[in-house]
Amino acid sequence: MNKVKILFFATLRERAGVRSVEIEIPTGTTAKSLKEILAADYPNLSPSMQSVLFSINQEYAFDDAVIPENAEIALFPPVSGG
Amino acid sequence: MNKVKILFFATLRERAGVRSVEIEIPTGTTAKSLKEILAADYPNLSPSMQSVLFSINQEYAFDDAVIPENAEIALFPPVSGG
Amino acid sequence: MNYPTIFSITEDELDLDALLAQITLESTGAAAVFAGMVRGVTSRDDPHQTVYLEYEAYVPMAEAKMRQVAEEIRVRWPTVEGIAIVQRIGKLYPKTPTVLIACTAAHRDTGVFDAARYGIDRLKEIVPIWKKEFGPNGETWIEGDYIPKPGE
Amino acid sequence: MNYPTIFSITEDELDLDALLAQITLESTGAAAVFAGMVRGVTSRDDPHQTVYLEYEAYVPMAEAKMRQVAEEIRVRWPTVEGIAIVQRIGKLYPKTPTVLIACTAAHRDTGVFDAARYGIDRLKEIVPIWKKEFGPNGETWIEGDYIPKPGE
Repeated sequence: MNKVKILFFATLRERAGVRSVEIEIPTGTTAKSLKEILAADYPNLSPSMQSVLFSINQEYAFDDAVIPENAEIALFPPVSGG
Repeated sequence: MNKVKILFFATLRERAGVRSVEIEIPTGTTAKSLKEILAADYPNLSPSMQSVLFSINQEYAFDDAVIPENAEIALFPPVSGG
Repeated sequence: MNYPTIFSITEDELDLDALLAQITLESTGAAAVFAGMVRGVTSRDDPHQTVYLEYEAYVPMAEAKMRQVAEEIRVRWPTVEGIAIVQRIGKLYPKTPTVLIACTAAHRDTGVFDAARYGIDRLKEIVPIWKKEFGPNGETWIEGDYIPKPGE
Repeated sequence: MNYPTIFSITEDELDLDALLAQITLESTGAAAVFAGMVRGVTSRDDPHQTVYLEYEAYVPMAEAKMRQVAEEIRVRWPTVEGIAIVQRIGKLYPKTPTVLIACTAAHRDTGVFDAARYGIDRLKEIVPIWKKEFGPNGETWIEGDYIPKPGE
């Protein structure tokens, strides 16, 4: 198993109801699978899941990325700084 | 006669040796004639006279402009602000 | 030559004069700066009023992406010397400067204006910062529409 | 709508934050600023060093021409709201900001960058200001090469 930290920002944070959580996932889990796990754990997230951005260790990551050991994951909506 | 104030800036000021002077010129004098009068009064100005800029009452003026009564005239090189 | 690159997320008031001084070198004669401010009144698209904005950021990733934006600027405009990218976060009221992008170069005809423009455009695409708008009739998250591609 | 237009010749230190505040309105979300600084080292064209520059201006005409530059900006970019044009004169050393041109607008895609660029280009053409350069080997007047046309 692989223990990872998940951070939520903006709408995702509000929908999840938490800023961060640590969970254990099977070794070899992809970003796509992790999003499915989180959608099951936090049903309120689902409206945001289609356009959600996903980062692994502070780099943008895409569906087939494999989550490395002890990764810091973040989920957030398209950015709106400035 | 028309009494006018002449201001010199930058290289023109250094060559004239004065910042400003008041002179009397015939009514109806043009910018071109006034430059000739000044070139005669201040022979050191002549190297600058070809590219000199000329203003009447704080607006750029050209050779055939007639100098109005009590005008404020300025002579200066192309500008280099910034 | 080691040119200054400044990037930060801050809760403090932005200081444009100090920032410009940090990216001014003996060799730089020109700076182009973009500043973004909170609008109290928006007329275009969906006209509305804003009481304040609340900004949040994923700070370490945001600073890493700001560094990346600066590197992209250096690749595109090699004549740019100093670069500063600063975003203020927290609760910010109308007329308050929220973001500064500044680029310096020897001369003004070297692309500094385009470089600053590119910097703010890219910040709004890839730097993880979000704002929630508080208006007279409630609050709304403002979301962008850019989806980063692999390698961004 | 009466938009702010600021133009001045000053011997005081330039204050970019204060200037930006003066042209920031409830409706403005974007500012493009050009700042010019004294270069200590120039590499392009005639490479040389500068100890300091001494600026002088024909103040009332310079301020009138700055106002004209602002009016030209408003004609070309009607979306620009605030405009500030400030030139510092006197003895100015390398790295010191000497000139600021700032334009504000609702959004950044309204021409503010082009407007600021136009502002500094025009200032260097028609605003009566001159500088003398003091270098390690003596002093030289810097002269422009633009000859204003009737109506300018």
